[in-house]
Order: sequence, then structure tokens, then C-alpha cells
Amino acid sequence: MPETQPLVTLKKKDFQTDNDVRWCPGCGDYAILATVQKYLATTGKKKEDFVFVSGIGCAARFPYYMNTYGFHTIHGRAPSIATGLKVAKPELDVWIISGDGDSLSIGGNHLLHILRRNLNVVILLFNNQIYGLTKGQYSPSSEQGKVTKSTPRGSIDHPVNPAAFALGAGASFYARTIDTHAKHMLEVLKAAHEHEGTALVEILQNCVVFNNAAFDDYASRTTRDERAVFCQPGQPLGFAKGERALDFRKGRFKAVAHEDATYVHEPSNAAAAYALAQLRYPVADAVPMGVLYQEQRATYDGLFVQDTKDAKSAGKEPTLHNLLHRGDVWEVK
Amino acid sequence: MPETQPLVTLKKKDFQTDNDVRWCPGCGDYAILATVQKYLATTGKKKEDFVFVSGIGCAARFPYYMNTYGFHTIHGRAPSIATGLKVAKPELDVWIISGDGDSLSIGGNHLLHILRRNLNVVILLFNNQIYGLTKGQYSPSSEQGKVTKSTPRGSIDHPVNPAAFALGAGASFYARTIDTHAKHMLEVLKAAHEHEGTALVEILQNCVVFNNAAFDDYASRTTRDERAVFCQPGQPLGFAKGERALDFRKGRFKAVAHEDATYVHEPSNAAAAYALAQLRYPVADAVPMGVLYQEQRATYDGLFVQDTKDAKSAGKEPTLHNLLHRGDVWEVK
Amino acid sequence: MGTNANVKSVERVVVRLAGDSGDGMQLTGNELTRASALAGNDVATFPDYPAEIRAPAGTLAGVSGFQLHFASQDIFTPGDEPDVLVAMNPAAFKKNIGDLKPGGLAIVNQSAFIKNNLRKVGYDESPLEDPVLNERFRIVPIEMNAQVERALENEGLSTKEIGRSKNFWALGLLYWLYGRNADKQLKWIDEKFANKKKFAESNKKVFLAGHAFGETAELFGESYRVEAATTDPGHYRNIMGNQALVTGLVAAAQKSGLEMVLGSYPITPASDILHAMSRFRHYGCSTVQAEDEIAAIGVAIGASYGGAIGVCSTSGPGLALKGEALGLAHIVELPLVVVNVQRGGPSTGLPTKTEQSDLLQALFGRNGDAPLPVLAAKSPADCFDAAYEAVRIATKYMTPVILMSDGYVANGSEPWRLPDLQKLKAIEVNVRVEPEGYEVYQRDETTLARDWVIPGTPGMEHRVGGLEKDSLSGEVSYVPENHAEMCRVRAEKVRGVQAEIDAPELYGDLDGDTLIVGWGGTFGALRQACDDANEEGLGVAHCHLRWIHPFAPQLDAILKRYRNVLVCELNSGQLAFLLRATFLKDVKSFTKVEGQPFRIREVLAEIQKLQGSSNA
Amino acid sequence: MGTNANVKSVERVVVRLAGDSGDGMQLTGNELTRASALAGNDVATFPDYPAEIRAPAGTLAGVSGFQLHFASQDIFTPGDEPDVLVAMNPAAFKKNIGDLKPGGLAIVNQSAFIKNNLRKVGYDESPLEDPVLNERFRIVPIEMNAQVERALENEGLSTKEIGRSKNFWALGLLYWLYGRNADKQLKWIDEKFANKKKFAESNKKVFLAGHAFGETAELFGESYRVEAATTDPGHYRNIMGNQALVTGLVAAAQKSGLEMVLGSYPITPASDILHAMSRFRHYGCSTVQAEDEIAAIGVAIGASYGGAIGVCSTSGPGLALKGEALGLAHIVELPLVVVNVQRGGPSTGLPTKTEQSDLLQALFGRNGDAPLPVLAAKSPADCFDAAYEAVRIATKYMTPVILMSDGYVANGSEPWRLPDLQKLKAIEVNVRVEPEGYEVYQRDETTLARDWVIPGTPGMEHRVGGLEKDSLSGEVSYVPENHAEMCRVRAEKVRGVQAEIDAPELYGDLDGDTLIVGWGGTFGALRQACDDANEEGLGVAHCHLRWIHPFAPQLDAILKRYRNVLVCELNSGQLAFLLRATFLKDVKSFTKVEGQPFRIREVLAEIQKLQGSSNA
Ligand SMILES: Cc1ncc(C[n+]2csc(CCOP(=O)(O)OP(=O)(O)O)c2C)c(N)n1
Ligand SMILES: Cc1ncc(C[n+]2csc(CCOP(=O)(O)OP(=O)(O)O)c2C)c(N)n1
Ligand code: SF4
Ligand code: SF4
Ligand SMILES: [Mg+2]
Ligand SMILES: [Mg+2]
Repeated sequence: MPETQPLVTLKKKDFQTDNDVRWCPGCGDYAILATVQKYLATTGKKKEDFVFVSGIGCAARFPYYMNTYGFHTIHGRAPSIATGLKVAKPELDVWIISGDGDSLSIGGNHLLHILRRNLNVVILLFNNQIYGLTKGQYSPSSEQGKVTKSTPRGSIDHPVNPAAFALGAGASFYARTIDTHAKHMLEVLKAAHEHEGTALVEILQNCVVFNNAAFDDYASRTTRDERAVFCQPGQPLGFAKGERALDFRKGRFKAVAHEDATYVHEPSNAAAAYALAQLRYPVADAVPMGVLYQEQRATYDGLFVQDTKDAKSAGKEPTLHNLLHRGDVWEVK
Repeated sequence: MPETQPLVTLKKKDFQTDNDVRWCPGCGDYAILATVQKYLATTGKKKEDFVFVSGIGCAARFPYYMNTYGFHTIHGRAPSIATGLKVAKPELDVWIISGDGDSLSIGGNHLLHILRRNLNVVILLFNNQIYGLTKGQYSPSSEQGKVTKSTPRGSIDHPVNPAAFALGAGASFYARTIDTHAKHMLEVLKAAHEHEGTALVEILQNCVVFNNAAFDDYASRTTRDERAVFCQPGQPLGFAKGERALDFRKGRFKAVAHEDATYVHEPSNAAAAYALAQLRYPVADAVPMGVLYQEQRATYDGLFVQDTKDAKSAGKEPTLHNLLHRGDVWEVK
Repeated sequence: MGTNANVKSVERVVVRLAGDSGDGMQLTGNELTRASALAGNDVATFPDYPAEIRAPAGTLAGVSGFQLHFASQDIFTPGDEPDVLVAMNPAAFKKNIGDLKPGGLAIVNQSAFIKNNLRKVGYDESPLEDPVLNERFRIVPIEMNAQVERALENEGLSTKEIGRSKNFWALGLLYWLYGRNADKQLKWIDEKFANKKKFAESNKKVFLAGHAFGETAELFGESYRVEAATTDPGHYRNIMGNQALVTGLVAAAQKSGLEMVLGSYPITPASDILHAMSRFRHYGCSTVQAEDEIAAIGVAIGASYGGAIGVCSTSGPGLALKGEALGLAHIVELPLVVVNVQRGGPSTGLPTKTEQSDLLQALFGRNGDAPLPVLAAKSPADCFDAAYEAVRIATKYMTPVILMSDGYVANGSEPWRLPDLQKLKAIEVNVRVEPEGYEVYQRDETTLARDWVIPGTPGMEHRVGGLEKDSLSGEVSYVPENHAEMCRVRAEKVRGVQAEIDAPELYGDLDGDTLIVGWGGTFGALRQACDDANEEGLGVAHCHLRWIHPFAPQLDAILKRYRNVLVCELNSGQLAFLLRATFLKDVKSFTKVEGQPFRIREVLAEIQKLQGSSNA
Repeated sequence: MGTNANVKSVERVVVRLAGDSGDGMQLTGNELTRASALAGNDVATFPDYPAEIRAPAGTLAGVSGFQLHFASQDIFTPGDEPDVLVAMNPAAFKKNIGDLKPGGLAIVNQSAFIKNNLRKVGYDESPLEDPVLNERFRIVPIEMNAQVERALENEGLSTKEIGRSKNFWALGLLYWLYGRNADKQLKWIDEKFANKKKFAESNKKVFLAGHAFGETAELFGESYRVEAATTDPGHYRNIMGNQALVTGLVAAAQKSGLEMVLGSYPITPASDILHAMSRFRHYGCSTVQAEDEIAAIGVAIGASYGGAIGVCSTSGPGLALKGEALGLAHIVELPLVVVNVQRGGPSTGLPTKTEQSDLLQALFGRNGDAPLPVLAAKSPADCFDAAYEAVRIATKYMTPVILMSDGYVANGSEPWRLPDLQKLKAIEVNVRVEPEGYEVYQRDETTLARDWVIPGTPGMEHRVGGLEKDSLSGEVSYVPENHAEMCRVRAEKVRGVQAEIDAPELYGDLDGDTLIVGWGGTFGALRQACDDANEEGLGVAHCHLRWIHPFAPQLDAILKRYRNVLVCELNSGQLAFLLRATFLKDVKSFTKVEGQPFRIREVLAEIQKLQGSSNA
């Protein structure tokens, strides 16, 4: 979202609405909301230029709490609605808010296509590895064997890996962050927002009611120092308080002593990003956070606008008369 | 599809129906049909155990020409119907037939989910990079800039890469072959059929009417010797009649002199497969064919059957009486 | 049992429990229901979830309610207005006090009436002292928190844990108030918390404390007893609609000897069907939680194609997405049951509220002429029969069947008399394995059903699909006359289901001027309104339709017999529209689209109005 | 121009061209149509594609047909039966000869009547010598291949290329037969093949050879002239339905000053709308070829939300998939036009054939009560008006509108009198930029439309969505009465569109007993049948409905005025059902579900039958 505009000074609270926030007490969504509001206030952009488009789910309630334009659409379809919106008004700053069910179950096809088209929007995927709104069924990102209301003997579905899926779909930007880590989230939001093209941000989000502590092994305040890798371009992929790091060897990341790691993070390396995406705790010792992949590529809306310009400069003058009088016209007197 | 059965001797023509084959003269679909029929005759399996399930498109007419069970369903939904079928009758040998539109446009979500679940079926994706049946609009796999009926000034969509998509979706098997190369196709079909899990085979298929010669630069009888890499496990990725090969360096494949290549094809290396999937002619010098990726993983239907067994051995005797008399029952006399 | 209060015998009681979403009101309600049902009362319940997410504590939006009606006679609804309201906080009080019957009892957790909570719902001061309210109702404030804390003093529980068991205190009090059997409840607590002994003990303590409070405190003048209802002999269970529905499906599968596969994508208020079904795997009934609504019906169709009974369960927005696939199932003529548990529409609408506005969608929501049998369940227990019947018709006629339920029926509960296993109708199945002379669209002469040939059967390989097929061979056919014939015969087959349908049962005063007609979950309200009207001598009959398509035989004659036909439904007049088109009868509509069930008195008032105007 | 044949003047001619899918019959048909239209004839066409894929050469399934009717008077249909059949091979001959008028002329490419081809369609020997056929028809066999080869002898073309230009030879012959202006055709060939000079030259040669053949060979006794029709003065173009529809949409966008975004997923027979629209980008009308049917409407809704006019085009199975999203558009009250070009259903059905069986789906195919305006185009040229009107209503009333077309209307063509730019109605747009006092669901007093506030407008930030909203503020609301009120007002708004609709035009003998009623693409057949019936003195009036929801004012009175009301439609009686429900009038149905349009004489026969029975 590059275009620079006259700077506006707004505060976090300018982005809050009067609505009672209706998530469960303790839900990770609160922190995300606060961080997004805080971030927007730093952008210098005007409230009216932001549009939050969401599907259905707990996460998808988000637009109601943002004092911007907002569209709470139907389950899974936010990307297509956002596409129409951006095509009609490319200058808007559009954010899509979605959950793991919304994006990876019913909305999987639209996520695929928005990513490959590279529409210039930010997508926040609140991944709590559960269907929250419908009260606790396993979701496509739930781990195999998960016992939920709909799987009393444990689920048998191999999970979708949101990062790998995004990369395979041709995402030009994928990052991962954590609901409880406001500082990191702010950083990631900034990188995503500044990216030209579809910036998919997976936020590990705690559903306190139906899937509490799902990420605690590697993303909690205490464990992340040990087991999360906060990727930085040009830096080794260190973790465990700088003692260890991931090294890239023959297409696979292995944990080594920090000083032995030769690989530095290169967000444009597709295969490396894909290999990073495979790392899941506890199979892997550490889980990567931050911008795993970023590539510069023309955006759909950019090409669309260009196409319109080209067509306008090539086409006959667009008058009603010319519209009607095409082809063989004859006159009857 | 492992289970061994008493061998049956059938001929290719046993798999043919009386129906007039209704593809355009010269269409690549004919060769695929013939090769599949030929392959099935080698399996020693009975006609009645095969089911061909398809969506909608030219390719999807396939079941009408197979003298097996067949279900020509609706656009994009064959994977979900196949899932129901396998769950109801896991012993069937189910093949899904689909096109690039059917699988990657409207059916993208179902393809994602069948792949990650790893249902034990073969999927033949006839990729002609066009919508054939609806008479020539660009498809998700069409190259950017393609001029078609619906894109007179060229398409602006960045294409879906079927191989990368499959890998990102968690496919346990992905292979690529060519309509005009019966021998290779036979090999690939055999590997796919013998794989336990979802075996996705992308077949580069020529649509002579709406997208003629789309693969001629690297997959035609003459060019493939130069520019196709026929991947074999444990072998270098040679091409150009053995003169050159692809080498894997820091997550990227580069063409080098054959003798300089140190990498041998390792179908279980996910990142390498992903890097191979990125190779598109002419950006890359060569395009890989054959089994790019294969992994052993439990199948959905396998787990399903196991779950049923477990539930049956754990549950109360399944009688109607027990069904009704659950919970607090009281009697009124 | 010595008690400080009189015991008064009453015929029926309506209790409404209301509190924060986290206060456990649904559990409390369910337990009291179970106890009442076990005591032989007829019961009817109405859980009313506020919104789809747990709202911040103490807000109006966060209030969760549960209404229970128990009686010594037959009852049909959870009751129009509560006799007793239990309000756990100011929000619950504010939202519900207006519904309480004048003179009714309000048991209020006074501990929650602190400034902060009062302010959240716009009370300047506590309403518990409001003289107007106190004149109108019998308000009994209790410091429940203190009571609970005292009971758990030495248990080593956190404040949060202590706070969470308030509902067991209230339950104990209600047990005392209605003389329920406390021992059974204690046993239940033991079982429920078998893995968390600590909570079992504390909850039992709290429950007994509530019970003892009723016994000792002199706050209540009397306690009540509702005699057992004199119901038909048999075995009974209390059951919720979605549970009964699944039981009916499983029973039909079991009876048919076939496997069943439920393909479903979670959606309120249908999700419990998926949950319940997932526990019947040992019956050969399995579930696939699909990636979306379309895949869910795809899975069900695939399963039916493979010789199992394919089922899917959804609600309105999901049904909208299944239209195309339903057309496929229709044209390939496979058995399939699609359950639609209706909720408030249009669009996402009011997802946790009840409505009947998907009827026309069920009938017409797909491309082309593709008629399907459509039937509806009228009460929680009736879901069993309706589901069983849906499977029976689907397999016998080789057709998808749409079964309509709604949020009110799905979540409500009532005692269910277990059916006589001998009397369950046979499930007819057309599976064919004989290749000789097989033609794909050959039909049974009576039912017009085609044969069900399962892949894997030797010698019968054939192709099916969504393109029009030859009326005999099943090959693709573009022949104009063939298409006409196939459309005709598919429609005729579905119309032929009428042969399975009894003439509609007429109830009430059959010789009056007025007939009220309904379908689905409004049954109870209409039946009671009919009784009430006849008590006033209004001469009203009630006819409740199980089948919407095809309509029952003789419905035409019945409708024409009455001067006033009032079709009552929770939508803007959809059944009325169908009846008008089918029978050219000028039926009148009484509709309500508020996400709430009918109240008996609303229907009664409408009858009075109608008769007034038609007599004028 | 010296000629060896008499020139005979006739009023009307029906020509049917038939050949293999690869024979270029559609192009030939279109060119002859253009020439006839340019010569001032009234014309009507009916292309009849065989199946969806090009079948193997020479098979019955591969036959592609094009029927053209041109006349010196007003005509309404492509004609029931051809006067002239051009058959390029045995398959084309076999499939079509039965339709030829007795005594009609069959021009046959004898070169294709070789053993192999004959065998493919089950002829043991050439039917061209069959005495029975020769008695019945005037069969003129011509060795076209030889003729074409001779004409191209020294052009250096391959046999395949030579074979491909046969159709231009046939076109040349037809030009001679009907005295069309050959110069214009030659110019057209030059333009069409501007980039392939070689083909331009060869095609011109072949065309002229065909023309000369007519002139010199003594095979035809006479050639024909059809005078220019005496039509209303004005400028005319020949136009196909889908083209006219897109022109209407673009005209409306242009008139409104707004951009337009078409979200579409290709589907027969609607794809040409996408194709045509993709060429109007310079008008600010753009297209997004979406990944699926749902995304297509999603894009359109998003565009409307962003202040453009969102449109999507589809056919029955696609509409089935859009139901849920249509409900969203309904509840958020954004303008949107959904075009449904109907084809044979149910399911995939007969994708290249015409039908009218999606009407009830258009009205009811979504969850909840979500009424939308629905209108239909009655002829190819009328698609312009209907599309323009659809946009006008959508923006004025802030509502999705469903526009029904069908395969017959979409692919057919007729002369179109270009509308007077001055007379095009204004497109009213409710865009609001004034924040003062803005409420999301505040409504215009007359139309009940809410304001259209485009994101980016300062000071008016607000949220919309699929949950029920407060009737003023637009905040989420679960208040029962509010939901009822919103449902009521949304329905009332849509009903209010009636204010825009003229009373239906009645045609024919208004004082008779019988009224025939139709909608959509059956217009021509019904109109002509009405004329024919009145010529027989049967006293028939015709009323053709533009609007299905809401119905036109005064329709009630009109229907009630006639003893016999015969509703004719290409489905199993869907409009009839609606009329019966709405007006309680016992209308009769005449239906046809064969994937084919009505023939005039079928309708006439039905009228005769009806009158016979009703007089009996
Ligand atoms: C068509 C349709 N089917 C089903 C639903 C029910 N539904 C609402 S949200 C949801 C899933 C929510 O999961 P997720 O996207 O992970 O969001 P969360 O609630 O966890 O934030 C489902 C299944 C729906 N709204 N629409
Ligand atoms: C719901 C729906 N929308 C649209 C269509 C039209 N349609 C049929 S096949 C097809 C795409 C075919 O492309 P592909 O899958 O690549 O198959 P191909 O014809 O190229 O083999 C489309 C858009 C349809 N059948 N159903
Ligand atoms: S259910 Fe889970 S995700 Fe939803 S609001 Fe509650 S805690 Fe958050
Ligand atoms: S249109 Fe293309 S893909 Fe379809 S049958 Fe013809 S050549 Fe084959
Ligand atoms: Mg979730
Ligand atoms: Mg294709």
C-alpha cells in the first residue's frame, strides 16, 4: 500500500467504535484488534480510506469494532468481495479479516486465487486451529487426532499448513505472528501493509474457550524465547536465546549451534520459505515467525488499472452514440 | 491401490464403451483415454472395481468412454463425491478425471482438501491451460497476457502453478506427464496407481481448437528431448540428451553440464520438489516431468476404516434397542 | 422431610433461567428438565442463546436464557410467559423481567447487583427496590455469591472456580422449590465430573447448600409439587430435537441394514446433528466433516452412489449453497436426506434464532424443474419419526428428500415415548445385483424408482451424471422428447410419494368455521391455541402438515370445507403461497418473522380477530 | 444482370443451414442474416448447437444448425419449418430433412455422400435418390467439393484448407438465390481476413464461384426476392441477444456516469456476455473472470459496495451457486444485476438448449425471505431494454435485480432499431457524501431505498453485513421487532418497484374468451400464434410479462376478465404457479420441456384444443 498522502494524525482510539466488543473474555482477538488500531494510527492515513472486509467467524466480527468502513460478508467469500471493491476503487486500503475455517475450509478457493492474482490488500488470518463461532469443531488447521465436538475419537484429517498452502498458491508475501506479542505483530503488520500485493499474515490466536493454549509450546511468552525463530532478512535463523539456529542443507532446515549456521534468511528464496513452512513443533525444534517469504510482483489491481488506461487510449470515444452505432447500421426512412 | 486380488486378464478394448467419443479430432484427450485403457488392462483388476468420477469440462467426459463404473458429476466437485464414495466403499479403485478449470478454478477448494486428507485415489488433471468446453476462455493455468475470448487485451492474472499448488496443499504424490508420450504416461500412471494416497497426475494436454501447441516448446516429440527432464529417483536430473542437468543449490535449481550435477532426484525432498515445481520454460531451461514428489502418509480412507473398527470394538452392541434406550429412561405403566 | 414451607400442588409451571453466557444457564436448565421429566411431568423447553459469541460479562447481549415448562397434563409449548424467573445478574433481570407473569416470582442473585454491573445495562440504581416492580412481581433477592462462598470456604478453590458453581446453587434451590429428587442429581454430578473429583465434590456441596437454603431460609412462602402427567404407558426419555433426529436417522440405517454417511459442515443450529452422529460409528453410521457446504453434500451423494445412505445436515445459508448438487442428486436419482435446520434469515440473518423461512428455497432453490419430497418435523421428539420417514422415502423412491427442522425444534426438548421396535416400518432398498436385462433408468412400476446398482457389482458397469439421460439406457441424450419424458417421470415419481402419506389429521372442533394450518415447529403453539380457542367456544380445527411436497391426500377437500383457513407460520407466508397456488383456496396468513416462536396468545388473538372480521 | 432463372417475389423465407460443427454453419448463417437485415428485411434467427463438444466429423451428434427467417413483414420467430434446407453432409441431411416443409428445397453437398459418411449415420445407400423423399421435397444435389476445388485450383492451398471454405461457396449460392448484395460480402471478407490475405482471396473466389454457379447452372428454376419490410423509420442493426444485453448494460452505466464491473464465470449460454463486455473497458465497464460462480457474484457485490454497478452473468447451475451471496446483496441493499441466461435443466441438463425452468429459482432460491425484482427479456433486441431497465431499478431502489434471458433469446438475432438517446430514462443514483445526519438504513420516502455511501467518503464510516441490522443505525440488532420491521420494509421496497411498471400491454382480440400469457423468449411464438388464431377467428388476446416480480399493476383485473387463461412456458408451469398463488385465478398451463422453443403451430393447436374443450 504505497501511495503517499498528506499525513493525518489519528490516535488508536480514533479507530475504535462504540460497539461492545463481543469476544469471550481472554480471547486472543482483543490483542489483535488493539494492535491493528495502534498500527493504523501510525500510518498517517485517513479513517475513511480503510475498509475491513471479513467473512464469518469470531474473527470476522472484527470490522464492527473498527471505526473505518467495514463489510462483514458471508462465510469464506471476503477475498472475492475485496477483489470487486479494489477493482472499483483501487485507491482504498483494504484489509481482509478471516479465520482458519473461513479461509482454509469454505474459503480455500478464494484464498488461492487472491494470492495468485496478488491483489494489493492485507489479509489477517486469525488461526486458532478451531471453529470458534460454531462452538468448537476441529478446523483444517487443527492437528490430526484432535478431539472436538465433532470428533469424539479424534480427527483423522491431516492438517492444512497455512504457510505451505500460501506459498503453493503463489503468495507474494507470507508472515506469521502471535496474538500475545504486540511488538512483533506491529512489525509484521507494517511489513505486510507496506508490501505491494497480497500480504498474508497468519496470526497464531488463542481461542481460550475451545482450543486454549494451542500454541503455548512455542509461542507463549515463556516458550517463544526457546522455540520461536524470529526471522530477519540477512540474519541467521537463531532461536533458544541465540544459542541455536536453523541451517538450510539440501532443502531441509536443521537446528544447529548458532555459530555453525551458515544460512541467513533470504525472504525471496521460495524453496527455503517452503522448507521453513514445514517446520512444526515438536517434529522440528523451532517454529519460524515473521516474514517467511516476500517477492515483488505486479499486482492484480495495478495491472487492472493499467489495462483500463490502455483500453481507454486505444478505444473509440466512449459515447452512447458510438456504443449503439457499432457494426452494420442501416437507416429506414 | 495395493490390495492384491486374483488376477484378471482383460484387454484394452474391454475398457472401451460403445459410445462415440466426442472430442474434437486431434484433441489430446484421445491419447490419454487410450493410455489409461491400456494401463488398466495391465493391472489384473476387474472392470467393476474401477470407478471414474469426473467434474465438468471436455476432459470430464472421460467416464462415458470407460467401460467401468462412472459418475460425471458437476463442475469442480468430483473430489468430494469421490470422498463419499471411498468412505462408503473403500475397496473400490477410484479415479478422478478433471481439467485445469474444473480443478483449479471452481474446484480448487476440493482439490486442496482431498490432497491434504490423502484419500487413496488417482487424480488425472488434464491441463490444457484453457477452458475447452465453454469454448476458449483463459483458465487459471493460462500464462499471463493470454489473449482469449474473454481477454481481448490479454489476461492479467498470474497463473496458478498446479505442481506448486499441489505441494503446498500437502499432496503426497505429484507427477507430470504429456499426452503425446504414451510410454512415459504409462510409467507415471503405474506409479500413481501404486501410490497409497492421493496421486495427482498433471497431464499436459493439447487443446487443438482453443490453445493449440501450448506445450510445444518443451513437451512436443521434438523439443522434449532438449528441454524436458524425465525425473527418476536416485538419478541426476538430466536433459538435452544427457548433456545437461539440473543441480540443486541453495534452494534453487540451475542448469549445469551433466557431469557437474551433484544432485540426484529425491522424490521425498519437499523443498526440492517445490523448487522443481517453479521451473517454467523459458524462464528455466528445462521443465521436469515424472514423479516430482512422493511421500508415504496414512490415507484418509485407511484411517477412516480403522476408526470404524475402533469404534465398533469400543461401542455398546449396536442394536435398535440400545439406540433408543440411551440416557435416563423411565417407564410409565 | 421437615420443611418450613407449605407444599402447594400446581398443574404446570414455567421457569425461565437467565444469566450471563458463562453462567451455565443451559446446563442448569437441562438438569431441571431432566429431573422434571424423570418425575413423570410432561416438559417442553426453549433455550434462547443470545448471539453467536460470548459477549463481555454483564451486558444485555450476553444474556443466555432457558425456559422450561413442566406439567401434570399434556403440554405443547415451553409456555408464553414464565411463572418464575431466575436472574443471575442485572442484565438478565432487565432483559427478562418484562416477560414475567404478573405476580410471578423473581429469584435474583443480589450479589451481582453492584454498581458496575448496574451501569453496564443502564440502571442508575438497583431495580430490586423499585416499588412498581415490587408491586407487580414477587422479587426475592438472594446474596448467592456469599452463599456459595460460604459453602466452599475450605475447599481450596479459586474465586473464579467458586463463581462458576453458582448455577449449582440455583439448581439446588429449584430442586427444593419443586421437590425434585436430589439424590439423582448428586449421582449425576459424580458421573459428570468423574475425572475432576475436586469439582464433583464442590458442586455437590453447592447444590446441597442451595437446596438447604430453600429449606431453611424463610424467603419462600411455599414450595410446589407438580404431579406426574398421565401419559400413555411406555418407556420415555427426555430428548432434544437434534438428538432425536440423529436417533431417527441411525434407526433407519440400522433397520435398512445399510451404512450411513453424514457429510456436514458445521452451522448453527444444525451442528449438533454432526456432533451427535459422530458418536454412532459403531452403528455403521459415520461422519465426514467436509471442507464446505458443497463438499458436504458431495460426500453424501458419493456415499449414496457407493451404496450407503447419504445424509447431510445444514441450515439456510448452507442449503443455498447446495442447490446445484441437489439438482445432480435429483437427476441421477440417488437416495439422499438433506436436513435443513432453519434459522432467522435472510443471509446470515439471526443465526441463533428460529424461523421457517426456507420453505420455498427447499422447494425451488435449484436450477431447472427438479421437484423433491419435502417434509417437516413438528416437535423435538417428532424429529425421530420425521427423520426415519425421510430415509424410508429416499431409499424406496431413490430420491433426495429434504427434511425441515428449525432452531426451536432442534434445541428444544420434550419427553419422548420410545417407539415400539416392531412397529417401525420397513426400509425398502432397491439394490440390484442381477445384470440380466439391466437398464439404468428402468423403473419400478409402482414407485417409479430406478434400481440402485453399487459400483463393484460385476457385469453392471454403467455411467451416471448430470447431463440428461436416455429414459431407458441411461446414455447421454439430447433428444427433445426424451427430455420431456424424463422431466415428467421424475416429477411423477415425487408426486407418487403421496401414496405414502396419510390424510392429514384434523384436531379440535371439526365442525366450526375456522381451520388453522401449520407446519414444523409451530405445532405446539397452534395446538394449544386451538384448544384455548375452543374453550372460548370459537370452533376451531387444527391441521398440521407433515408433508409439504407432495401435499397429503384430501388436503384439498379439507381446506375447502372451512370458510376461514388461517395459515400460521414463522415467515412471510410461504406455505400459504403454496396452498393458494395448489388449491386456489383463499387462505389467510398469520405470520411472524421475529426470530421467536409463536406465543399461544398471539395465535389465539389472531383467531379471534379473524372470526370477528369474518363474522362482521 | 442477366440470369437464367425467373425472379420470384415472396413474402418470407425460412432457411436452415446444417453441417458438421466444423463446417462453419454459424458463420454462414450469421452472414446471410446480416445481408438480409441490411437489405431491410425483418429477420429472426435460431442457432442450434448440437452438444457441447465438437463431435467426430460426420456423426449425427456433430450436426450444427442455423435457422434464419427473413421477410418483408414483421416476423416474430425464426419460423416453425424451413422452406429451404442446406445440408452439408448425410448427418445434417438425416437430422433435418424431416423438418423441411413439404415441397421445400433441399440443397445438398453431394460430395459428402460417400459410403463412409453414409454408414456413420446408418444409411445403407444414399437417400438422395430415395423416390419417396424426392417426391416430397425438391432435392438438389451439388458436388460442392469439386466446385470448390476447381475454384481454388491454383491457389496453393492444402486439401484441408480447401475443405474449410465450402461454407463460403454455399453462402455465394444463397446470395444468388436471394439476390443479396455480393459486394458488401466481399468487403466483409477482406476485413475479416485482413491479417491473412491468402484466405481473404481464396474465400472471395469460392464465394463468387458459388454465386456464379447459381447464375449459370440450370439447377434452380428460379431465384427469389424478399422486399424490404416496411418498418418504423430509424437506424437499425442486426443484433444477437447477448450482444444487445451487454449494450444495454453499458448504455445504462454510461447514462449513470458510473463505472460497471461484470464478475463472471464462463457458462453456456451466458459466456458471450462476458466476452462482449470485455470489449467495453474504454467505457469504464470492466470484467473480472472469477475463479468460480460464487466469486463472480462476490466481485460484483464488492464492486457495488465500492460505488460501481456490479453485474454478473450466469446460467441456471451458476445461479444455484449464487443463492447465498444474493441473500447478502439483498440484506445489505446494494444495487446489483444478475443475468441468468437459462438453459435446459435440471442439473447440467441440456446445456446448449433453451428452457425457462429457472423462474422459481430466481424468485425463491435463497435462504430466508429475500424477495428481489425479477424481469425477463422477450427477444434478442429486447435484451437491450431489459438490461437497461434492470440497472435502472437496481440503482434507484438499491437492490439486486435478476434479469432472465434464455438460450434462444441469447443466441438468436433480429434487427434492432437503435433507441433514441434522448428517450432513454435517467438512471437515478443515490450516492451520498453528506455526513450530517447520516443513518445507514435511513430510507428515501418514496422508493424506500437507502443511501449509497462509498468507502473513502469522509465522515461516514460505517459497517454493513449479513447479520440483521437496526432499521435506522445499521448496527447489528437481534431485537425481534426490528427483524420483523426490516423484513417487512425490504419486501415492501421490492413490491414498490411496481410503481415503475406499466400495466401490461394487451394484444390481439381483446374481447374474446381467451388470453394467452407468456414471459421471456416465447414472445415471438405466442405473438404469431395469437395472430394466426385470430385469423381463424378464435378471438385470442396475448399478454407478455416483462416483470415477474413484482407483477405489473392491473394484471389481476386482466386475468380475471378472460374465461380461459393459457400460460405458455418452456418449463413445467412455473409462471402459472405464481399467477395462481398471487391471483387465485385458475389459469391453465401449456408447457414444453424439450430444450426447444415453441413452434407457432403447437401453441395454435393448444389454443384450438382449449377453446374446443371449454366450449364443450
Ligand atoms: C454457509 C455457511 N456455512 C456454515 C456457517 C457456520 N460457520 C460460521 S463461522 C464458521 C467457522 C468459523 O471458524 P473460523 O473461520 O476458524 O473462525 P473463528 O470463529 O475460529 O474465529 C462456520 C462453520 C456459515 N456461517 N455459513
Ligand atoms: C456451475 C457451473 N459453472 C460453469 C460451468 C461451465 N463450464 C463447464 S466446463 C468449464 C471449464 C472447463 O475447463 P477445464 O476444466 O479446463 O476443462 P476442459 O474443457 O479444458 O477439458 C466451465 C467453465 C458449469 N458447467 N457449471
Ligand atoms: S470462541 Fe474462541 S475465538 Fe471465539 S471469541 Fe471465544 S475465545 Fe475467541
Ligand atoms: S475443445 Fe479442446 S480440449 Fe475440448 S475436445 Fe476440443 S480440442 Fe479437446
Ligand atoms: Mg478459527
Ligand atoms: Mg482445460
